[in-house]
Amino acid sequence: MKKYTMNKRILALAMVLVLVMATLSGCGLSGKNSNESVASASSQKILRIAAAFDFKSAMEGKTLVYENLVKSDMAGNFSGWLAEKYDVSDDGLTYTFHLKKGVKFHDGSEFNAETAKISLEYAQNNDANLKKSVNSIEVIDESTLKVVLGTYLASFLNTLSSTSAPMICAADLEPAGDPKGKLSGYIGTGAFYFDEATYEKGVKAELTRFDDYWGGASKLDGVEWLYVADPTAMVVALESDEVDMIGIAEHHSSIPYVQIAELKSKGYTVETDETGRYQVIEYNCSKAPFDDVNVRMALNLAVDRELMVKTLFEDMTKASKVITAPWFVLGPDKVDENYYKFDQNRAKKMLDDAGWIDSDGDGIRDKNGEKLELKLVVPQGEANADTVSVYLQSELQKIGAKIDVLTLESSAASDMKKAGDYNMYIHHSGNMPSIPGGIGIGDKYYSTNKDWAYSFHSAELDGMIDAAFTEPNTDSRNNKIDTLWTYLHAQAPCMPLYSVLKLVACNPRVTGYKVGSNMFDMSNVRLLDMDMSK
Amino acid sequence: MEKMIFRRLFLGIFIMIIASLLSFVLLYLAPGNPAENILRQRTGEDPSYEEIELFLQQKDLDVPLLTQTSEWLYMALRFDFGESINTSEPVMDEFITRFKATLQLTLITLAFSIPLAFFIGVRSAANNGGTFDHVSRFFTLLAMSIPEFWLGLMLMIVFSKTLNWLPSFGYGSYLNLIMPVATLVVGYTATLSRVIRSSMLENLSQDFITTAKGNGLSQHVILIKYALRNSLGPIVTAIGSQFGHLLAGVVVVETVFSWPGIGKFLIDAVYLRDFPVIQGFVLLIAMMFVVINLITDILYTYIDPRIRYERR
Amino acid sequence: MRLIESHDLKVHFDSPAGLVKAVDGVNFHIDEGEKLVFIGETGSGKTVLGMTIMKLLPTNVFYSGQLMYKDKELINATEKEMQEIRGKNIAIIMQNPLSSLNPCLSIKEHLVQVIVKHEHLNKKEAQAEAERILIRTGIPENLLNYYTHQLSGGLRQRAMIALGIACDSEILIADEPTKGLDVTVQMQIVNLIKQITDETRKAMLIITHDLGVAAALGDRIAIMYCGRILEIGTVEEIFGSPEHPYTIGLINAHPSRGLHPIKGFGASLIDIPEGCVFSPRCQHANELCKKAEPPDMVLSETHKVRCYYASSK
Amino acid sequence: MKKNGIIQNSNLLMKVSIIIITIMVFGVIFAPRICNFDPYTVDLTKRLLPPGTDGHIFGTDGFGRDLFARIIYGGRVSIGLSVCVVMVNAVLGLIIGSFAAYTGGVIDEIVMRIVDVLMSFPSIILTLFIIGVLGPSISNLFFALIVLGWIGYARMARSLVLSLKEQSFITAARGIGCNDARIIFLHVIPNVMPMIITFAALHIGSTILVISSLSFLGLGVQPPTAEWGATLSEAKQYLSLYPHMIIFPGIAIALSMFSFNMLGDGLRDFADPHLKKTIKT
Repeated sequence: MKKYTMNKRILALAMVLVLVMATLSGCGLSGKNSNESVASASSQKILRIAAAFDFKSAMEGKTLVYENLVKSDMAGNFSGWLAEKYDVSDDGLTYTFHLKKGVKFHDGSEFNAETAKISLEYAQNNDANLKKSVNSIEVIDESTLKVVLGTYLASFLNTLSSTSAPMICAADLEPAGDPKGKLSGYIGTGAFYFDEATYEKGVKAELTRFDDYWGGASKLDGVEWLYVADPTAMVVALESDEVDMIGIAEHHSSIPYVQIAELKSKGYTVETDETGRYQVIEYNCSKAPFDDVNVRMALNLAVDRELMVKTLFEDMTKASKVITAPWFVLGPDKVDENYYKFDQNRAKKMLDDAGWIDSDGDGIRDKNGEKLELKLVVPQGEANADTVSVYLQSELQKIGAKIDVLTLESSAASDMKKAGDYNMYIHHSGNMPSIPGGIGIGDKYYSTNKDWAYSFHSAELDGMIDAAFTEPNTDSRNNKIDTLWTYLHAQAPCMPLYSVLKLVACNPRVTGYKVGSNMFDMSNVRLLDMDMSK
Repeated sequence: MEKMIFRRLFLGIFIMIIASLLSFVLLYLAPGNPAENILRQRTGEDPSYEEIELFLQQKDLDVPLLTQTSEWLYMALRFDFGESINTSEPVMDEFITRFKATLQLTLITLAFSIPLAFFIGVRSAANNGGTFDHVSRFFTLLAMSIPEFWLGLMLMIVFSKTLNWLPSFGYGSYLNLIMPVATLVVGYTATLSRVIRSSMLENLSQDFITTAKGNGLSQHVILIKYALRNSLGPIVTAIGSQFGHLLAGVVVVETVFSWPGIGKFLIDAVYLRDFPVIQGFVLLIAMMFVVINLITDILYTYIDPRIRYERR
Repeated sequence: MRLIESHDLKVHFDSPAGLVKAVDGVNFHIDEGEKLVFIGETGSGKTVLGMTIMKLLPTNVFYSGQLMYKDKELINATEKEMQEIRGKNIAIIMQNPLSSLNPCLSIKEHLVQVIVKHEHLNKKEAQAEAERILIRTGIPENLLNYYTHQLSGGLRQRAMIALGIACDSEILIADEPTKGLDVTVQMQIVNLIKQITDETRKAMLIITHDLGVAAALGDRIAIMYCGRILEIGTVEEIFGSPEHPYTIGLINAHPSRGLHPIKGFGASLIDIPEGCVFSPRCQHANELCKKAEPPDMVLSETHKVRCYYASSK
Repeated sequence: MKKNGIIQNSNLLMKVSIIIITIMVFGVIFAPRICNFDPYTVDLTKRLLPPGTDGHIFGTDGFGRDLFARIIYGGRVSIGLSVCVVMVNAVLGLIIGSFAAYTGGVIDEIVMRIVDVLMSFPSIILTLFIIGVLGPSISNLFFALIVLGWIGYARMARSLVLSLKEQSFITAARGIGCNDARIIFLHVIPNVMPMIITFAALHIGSTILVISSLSFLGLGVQPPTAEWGATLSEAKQYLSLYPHMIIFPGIAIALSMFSFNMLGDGLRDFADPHLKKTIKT
């Protein structure tokens, strides 16, 4: 008898335990109510940003905290930042940086040549290009730093303006002051400081205004970084006023284009910035059919990118007409905009001329018994790639080419790319801060590149690239690059599709949104203001 | 009893070894590498050959996977699962933080589902063939047929977007819990109440129920003390196995409502090929399963005197 | 006083194979302190009859005729009313005690449930009462908290009997109380039932296929076949001067009489033979037997036979 | 007269579900005859049409593809794949389980330990893991769903066979000199089948759901393949402006799951001896 009641008690206990545990786990974590942040936001100007990544694993988060020696604008013109100005020697190998005075880190320590040196050494340890090229970093005086390169590095300033070369202080490293150590403290010079105590993994991070900021304190009291995994949920969060701004914290915009029109009509501010990043389809030029320039050209003419952008992307972005944005400093500004103008009849004729004819009447062209069946590799996670591949499939069918879409986990796709096991590969070109368009030495169209070994390469092009990028003189370099672009476009190494946008939507009470200098850049957030009365 | 626990624990160790081996083999076979994926996620661009080399070097990933795994196993024996390649945080810390969130969601779901499922299951078994039974069967079948992500999105549209009553994402307050829990409760209650119903029906058709009726016992006593008491074993087993699957299966809900749990994090880690996280998480989840199964088995022996006395 | 009386009682089931006429026009009565035994082969409807009195049959059943407990009509009684009668006024000892006892309750707990329900005692008193009854049925005191699966067949059957007498009902129905037991244990159980019912002068309805049990326990015997009572009479009448060929067959089939089996198989309850239901197996059957069912022939005040040729063979 | 509730109603449930499933299966088989449109033809001039316009019964999707055709053809993948997965699992589990139970001894022990191990492994995590690692494709999906899918059948078959094995007709069969394979195929499997089929019907429903959930997480079939989960996932971005895109595939999933579950439920009532009220006399 006793046994039985005991069992019953155990059972009851187990049930109660489940309930109590559930309630406790609910209570234990309910200390911070989301209403609280809404309440504090009304008295304080806290900008709530929805982000698709956790604060610590996103590059954008770092641009809120850290700053660089130099910065580039959207087109690739460089200017000083924490370095008031900089001098470059004629051979392009020696850079002298004159640092700003009175810049303070979040822990109160001074920014000077010594900390800048540590920062650059840290960057050198973490960046392949810097590691290769930088010979020495010397402290001249308190506010002057000299960097000597072993070989000319066209992308040196690009790298310095990127998140790979942030200005950090000794205490930020673990172990302290060791450039080979781990960056851990988030102690930068930016307008907001990060408080580790407010950080909840995979949930949020709070950044507070840094009052001693050299550029004058921000108009905002702080920024709240809120993790929202799903793009649909992000839009809902904006509309239900749980966040003030979406889209700013990701480099490729995750907001569905179709929802923009609705957001606009409801009075939300929607800003779209062209960052010069184009989505393109790279051809495998090492084997048939794309070893023939006519086939490449034909395909470039066969796809109506204007229509695609107008319909599938709700006219939010622009069709790309050349390989990379022409307004980049190193961009193809001399290439005819109508070079790849949509003309399916011309495309068909070019294919006919190239020997690809539909001889068996099945709607797919063939040549020497080989069908014009093309394998399009899509790395998973490539934004809008599914949409593009479906559209491409239907468009190219009209000129007699069959596309087999193969979506692969991104590194698996990359492995196929490296092995040349593809006909077409969808990806997006680089943008600032880097040399856009893949024309740098060792870049996509350079024959020694191991990642794009099957892209278009020629000895002629290698020569042109070498000539252009070892030229320290800006004007003559730009001339050489223009010829290079003309040559490259004639070879049609890829099919440019559309300009990848940075798309930011915010609550109308957030005012003064300014486009960042590149797609990672969030430093302009400090310029934002909010009207709390609305 | 002790023998059973030992047997179970032994099996559990075996399971964990298999789980580690399995994740190792799959990762070994899998194309791609963490450097490439993590760098791509960070910059949004294809990382160059040099960048990948440097990253691998920095993270000590340039040694063969077999060496990595043997080192990992040696460390895992001391409950040190290394650091995440992506976040550079100890895997154990990541797991504990995320597991707390998942466990919270799971336990609260259970706290609502179990009583509700018992109510529906017992009533519809008692009412076998009657109106309540038919209505509840219809609705439980319907509830089981609704995809969780669909339901989650619909709830979000209605309660966050249109009515603006509940937060669409976030973690930490009761309000944040309502929609994820509701999404899970629907399907889970349906499944569980059907288990309870069929288990109850099975027992209600037994001879001892006739005896109990023949003794003039009331419907209530017969249902609870006779049918339900005897059904508890299979029901507890079902709850146990469902609990395990609930723990692992909240991925969809975690994704829709941005809940910082293990499921979503593990999926991201799989995408990124964050080896230490994958191996550590798989092992720790397998361990959770072992523990849950053990608890279920122990409970079962307490519930069912037949097993209790046989094992004594 | 008349406790149970039935008039033309019919119990039919709806089944996918057709209408099962498990009990098809049965008349009998049990008086106070009287023990009536129903004997029949498997499938003769005797268990259904027992369950009918308790109203424990599944929902696909149809009743007709009359079944009275004292002056209460049982056929139309509600479940609630039946709950009060069951266990308290009419108790049952089910067959197959292993499956008929709840595996999750100790045998004492079984009794406590019943006593609490009917005797309105508190838990403690009920436990004392349960222990008293169990010990009375011969279960050793140290086994009272054991579960069914831990007990031997004989002890289980004793527990079933204890459950049957727990509330001192007026009528006890015993459904095959010796089924599946060793021969030695059978005798113990029969003696136990006899001893207990004699002490309390309880009326009983015993369902069995064992003539020995019937002779040992019964005052009167009813021979069931195909849902009908073919012959009913006192123990002396049935064993002394059996009239129905089936009764004679049954008695002759008993090992003590030299094991003479009745040829053929028990009739199906769905396709009931025309005429006398026993006619396909009866060596005396003629055209008349196969055409019309014979009426009950009254041989004495207690002895009735459903055969055209009673007393004439 | 009171009718027998259970049998009547489960027959009704089964009838309804069989009708729905038959309609779906016919729809899937004769998809080209039913649909006026091709599910893969992109027509950007006819994007996002509401249901009923220009002969598009369910309207069109973001590419101007006919939604009705995509759902009908999607059934080929969703239902077809689920049925295949379940069939392979059932056959595999049946063979392994009955073989283990029938031979017994060491083989049985080994198989059951493997089953124990796999049973106590989180199947959803493993499925996600396999597809995540191998990449999304129909064949990987198939593989991932098979790795753990057979276990349930194996366990069920084993326990059924174990109880069958003791029954006299098997002993009798052995007595007249049937060899083991013959006994398994002629006597054991036919007796195990009803329960397996019941389980399989319920399993088809849950498999449809698993596949669509995987598609939602980006781990399902590849575009432009029409599949319900994928269609639903594509429709997600149109959620508030064009709800028809999410409603129809949602209904397709729910309806098919519902009817397979209903069928399984009906079959179980039918096959399970406990629920048949046997008449004791």
